[in-house]
Amino acid sequence: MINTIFLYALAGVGLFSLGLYALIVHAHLLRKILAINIMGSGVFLVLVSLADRTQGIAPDPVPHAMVITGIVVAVSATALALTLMLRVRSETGQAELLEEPPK
Amino acid sequence: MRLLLMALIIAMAAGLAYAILSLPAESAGLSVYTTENIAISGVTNPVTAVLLNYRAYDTFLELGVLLLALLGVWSLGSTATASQRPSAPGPVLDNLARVLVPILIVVAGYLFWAGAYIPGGAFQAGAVLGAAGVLLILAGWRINHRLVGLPLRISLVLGLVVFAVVGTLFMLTDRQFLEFPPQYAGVLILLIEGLATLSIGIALAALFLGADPEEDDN
Amino acid sequence: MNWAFWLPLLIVLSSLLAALVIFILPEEKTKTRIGLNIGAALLKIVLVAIMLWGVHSGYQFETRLPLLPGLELVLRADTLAMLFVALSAGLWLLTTVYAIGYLEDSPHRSRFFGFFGLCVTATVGVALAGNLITFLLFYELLTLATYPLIIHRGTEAARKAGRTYLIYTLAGGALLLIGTVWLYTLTGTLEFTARGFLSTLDSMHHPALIIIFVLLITGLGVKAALFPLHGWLPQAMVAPAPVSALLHAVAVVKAGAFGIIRVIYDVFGIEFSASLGVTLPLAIVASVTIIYASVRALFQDDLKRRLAFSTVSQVSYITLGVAIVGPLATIGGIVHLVHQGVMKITLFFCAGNLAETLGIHKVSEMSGVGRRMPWTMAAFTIGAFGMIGAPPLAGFISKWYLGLGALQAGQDWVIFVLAGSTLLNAAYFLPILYAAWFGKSTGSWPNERNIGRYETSLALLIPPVITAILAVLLGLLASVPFSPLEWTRLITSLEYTP
Amino acid sequence: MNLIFDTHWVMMLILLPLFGAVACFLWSRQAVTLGLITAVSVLLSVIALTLQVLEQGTLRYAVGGWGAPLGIDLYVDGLSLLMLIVTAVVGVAISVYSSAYFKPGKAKHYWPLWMFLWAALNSLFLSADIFNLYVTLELMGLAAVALVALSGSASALAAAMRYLLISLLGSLFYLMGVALLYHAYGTVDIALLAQQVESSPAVWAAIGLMVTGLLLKIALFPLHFWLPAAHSSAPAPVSALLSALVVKASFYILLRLWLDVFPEANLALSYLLGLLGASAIIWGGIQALYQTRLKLLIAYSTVMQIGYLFLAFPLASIIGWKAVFYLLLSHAIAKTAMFMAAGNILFYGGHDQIADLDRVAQRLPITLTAFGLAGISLMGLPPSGGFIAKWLLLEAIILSGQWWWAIILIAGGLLTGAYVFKVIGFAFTQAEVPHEPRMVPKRMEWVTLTVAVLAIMLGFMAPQLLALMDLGAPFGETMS
Repeated sequence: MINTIFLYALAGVGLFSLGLYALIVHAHLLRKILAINIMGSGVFLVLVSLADRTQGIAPDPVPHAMVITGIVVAVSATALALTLMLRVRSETGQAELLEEPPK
Repeated sequence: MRLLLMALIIAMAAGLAYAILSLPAESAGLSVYTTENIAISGVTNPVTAVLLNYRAYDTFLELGVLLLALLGVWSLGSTATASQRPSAPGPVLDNLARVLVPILIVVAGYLFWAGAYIPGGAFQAGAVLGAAGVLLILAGWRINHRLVGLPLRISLVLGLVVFAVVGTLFMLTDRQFLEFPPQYAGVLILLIEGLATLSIGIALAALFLGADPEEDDN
Repeated sequence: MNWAFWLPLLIVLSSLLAALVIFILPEEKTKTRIGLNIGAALLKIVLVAIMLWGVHSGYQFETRLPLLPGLELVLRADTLAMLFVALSAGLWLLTTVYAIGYLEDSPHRSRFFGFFGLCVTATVGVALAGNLITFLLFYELLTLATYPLIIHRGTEAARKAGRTYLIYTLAGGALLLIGTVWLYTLTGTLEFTARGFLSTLDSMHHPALIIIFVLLITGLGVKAALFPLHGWLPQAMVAPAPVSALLHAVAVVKAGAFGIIRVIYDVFGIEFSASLGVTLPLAIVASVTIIYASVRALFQDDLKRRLAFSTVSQVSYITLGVAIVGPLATIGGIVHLVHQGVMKITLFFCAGNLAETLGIHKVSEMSGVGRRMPWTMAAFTIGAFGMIGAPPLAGFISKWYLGLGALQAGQDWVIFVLAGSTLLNAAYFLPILYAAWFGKSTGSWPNERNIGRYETSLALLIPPVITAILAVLLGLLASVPFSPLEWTRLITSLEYTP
Repeated sequence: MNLIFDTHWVMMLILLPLFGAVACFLWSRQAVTLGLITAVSVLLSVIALTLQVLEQGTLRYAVGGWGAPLGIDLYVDGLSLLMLIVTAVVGVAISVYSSAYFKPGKAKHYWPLWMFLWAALNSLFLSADIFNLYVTLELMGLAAVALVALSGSASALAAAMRYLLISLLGSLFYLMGVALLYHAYGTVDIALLAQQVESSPAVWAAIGLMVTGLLLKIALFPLHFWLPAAHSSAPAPVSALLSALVVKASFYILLRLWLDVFPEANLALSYLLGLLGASAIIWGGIQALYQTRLKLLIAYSTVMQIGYLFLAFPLASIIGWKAVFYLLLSHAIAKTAMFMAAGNILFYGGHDQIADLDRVAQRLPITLTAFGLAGISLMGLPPSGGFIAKWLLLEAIILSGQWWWAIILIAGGLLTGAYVFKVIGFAFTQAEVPHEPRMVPKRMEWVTLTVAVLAIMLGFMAPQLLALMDLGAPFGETMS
């Protein structure tokens, strides 16, 4: 029987995979940035949920701290990404990256 | 192509799921160690103990990440075009801001204080403080131009710098970096967290604002 | 100061430091540059003379610097090294004088003489290298130092020639590298040793050794212009005359030929090479090169190209000599290293004089030039007869020993190669001489310039005259102590089991 | 108290650039001076750390005094020390170069970002904790992205955007691997993991995730697609930093994990990595040959040189690891010089079209010399650091009996020769200068040459550097 802890962890894997798919498939930068964040949430969910395998005693605090660190990193990166996206749009007129690498 | 991609990702997900399910159903992780040392960590909330003491170095670097993101955003210059400038706030937003901002500040203060023994702490508090800042910005408030230059910058680096200075000070007394003497740990963590909360809040609000307000002035 | 350690290093450094200073010298400081060039060349000759005397008196000169764990940069003055060092140092001085005269007023002289100095540094390094990795190091440095000289003029043809040169030499260098590393993994040493250091190796490695031999010889054969690896050499003729002289007589092709000597005698050992069965194929390749290149030379109207094919042919005498297993042939091959150098440099100097003074580039334009430039053509004539192998010139000595050696070793077929090559040499040189001395002058030359009071400037005239005289003396005085022939006998006596 | 042996130089290496960044941020008018002071002090600290480690052996530093597994450890052995040294050397050179390169408007943004990047690199090389490595990776990635975007052109912004997305994606893959390893073994300390890890589904998944994530960041073929644009559109000193150090930092993590954490049995994976490396060498080399812009050529050359680093995986011998590590050091130095040289040319002529180089090259002999010397090292010709690396790698290949890698190695050298000389050839053709050029500051030219000479000098430092590499036996115990 899969207990609920593992169910959460599997949901994390699901989010991670969904995010990865969206990141590759969508062209718009905002969607890409969101996809990255969803992937991040998936990783955090795996980290946090599996910390509760302590059977009775309080959950392992270390992954929680890691997730908090991870969230701050994600927030920072997202902020930079969004600003960069706006700059790309104001320079090129669109918030997408061309498929062709510049020659 | 998409089908292939989907198949690949599903395969990856299946592999990951299998790997996770193969993990032991019981594992204490590091909770034994964290509990053992909680008495000398200076706080009673184990997550805060990890964040501000056991693995304080991570937290320290992560303050650096936040500041760095802001530096990056500022180095990109102004992104706003005329149409994106916020219009004058309506009466609802204006009044909401007047009511909510003081409440948010109080909540932030509580969260930071509570972090020592129950869930909470500098990041949560900083986030709420940042939200207050965002609300103010949306309501059309701008930071006083006399505070924009060095004072703003100092407030942004305060958390990081004090963290580093406190950490370094004890290196002079034959301790490692960030090794707090147990008897002072509580106070020091409180000091660091307080200033970090402030810096985080301001940094988040500044990230929302986008470009360096000093350059926007010119 | 420990002379035994410092002397080899100083000989290498004397031209290296001069080159580096010349690089940063402003273009207009002509006097300083000339002083540095000549000074360094003279200093090197003095140092080489001291070392020559020292080696003869039984002193050991050796520089060792750590390069890799277990491998050192070794410069050692053994008898074979001294032969090549003395040749390079002597001809460098003459070529420098010549180049100063040749490049008067042309642009980029600092760059030219800088690389010129590096080139000689590399050649001397190749000569003194005491193990295969040191040899490799200077061998590759030589490639890098000569490339800028070849494309010095900056024309499209020059760049193309430079490209061809690089493709050949870099690929050759790569093969040499693989062979060297492979050898090292088998033996754990790369130290040149008289009679080689491989004969004690387990016979299960012999197939690998044969492949290594092929790799090394192919890598070296590129610079030595062994057929079919000679393609770069005629193209490289676009370079200025002093460069051609240096390339053909002293530096590049000689480094290749010298490397072949080293590999056969001091890595594999001649007797062990013979037992592996690799010497006969090499002798055949060398013979094919000799005949093929001579035939090609016949059909070249461009004087320098004709001389280039002649070089391809003549340098293979050296390879042929060392690939015939027998002391007399060895003597003929090794001594030709010096003899060919002296004679070929004479010819190139003369060709340069014709081009610089009269604008003559083609054999067909040389009719009657002997009366306009008698000294130059006299020197040319001596060089050409030397190449043909007419007694009592230096070239005769080489061929004589090669022929005797072949008979001694029971390789009678070589005689036919020598005879055929001699005929061909005569066929492509004699018409030139006939036209120059007895042909009718049309009265006007393609691009005549009046340089100096004599037929051309002294700086251009003296070097070929000296080398021509040398070519005569090397033949006449072959049995005098310290002559290349006597020195070569000394070298050879060390390479064969008594 | 002995200043050299008792000071916590390990921490100084992280704190100094961090304080430098803050100082440059607070007093942006003095950013250049503050940055240079920081650069020199970091270099001095590295020297001091080297002396300390030579005297006292490998060093494990428990930040916060807790020690693994509860706390975070820093670890100094030959591997990390050499990375720190090469970073400091390149860092000082780049700092000197940048002090003349940037206009004040850009400089005030550049310096704090660069100092942050330096702090990130140093903390990354020192970390012995895989989660802490994640934080340093992100610190490094964000700084690098911001630096790429600094020039502000549309292509630079687009390249930076792509780079950021790739960098974040790679980090998340890595972090997922960290999560699995932590939940499998209850520690994130590399040394503790090394003792416990055995073959299991979680470990295999972690290997897959972490290797993929890091390969993205390292830009190993075919995951290199983002690199040429990012490295070529950045300002020259930034290009140099990215090629010389940033991709190497990700490789360093991979190397550490591969040697310590991942079980030795992944033979198939190591062959796959070798194969990808070989493809990178050939593909990168051919692409470099066909580029019309100098900086893109150099960027593809980086794609190629990264490939060499992976040839050691299938060889799996100490000498092979040493060879590629030597290559990594040599490439870092040579590539720095090369990008600096390209920067000088760009600065002078306003463009870096290779076909027009003949108008520039003759006027910048020092720069061209530097380019040539760096090229010699990249080709692996003697005497240079690249030659030593090539020699060792060839030795490892022959000893392993996997001779086919030798063909790749040699072909790569010849391809490098082809594109290096394609550039050098222009130095010898005569052409007129069509417009009034912008004089290159002397400082920029000379520092370029100095770094290039260093790339050659590495060919004579092998005994010392190889001895340093043995410190703490990061590649395993030597038999001799």
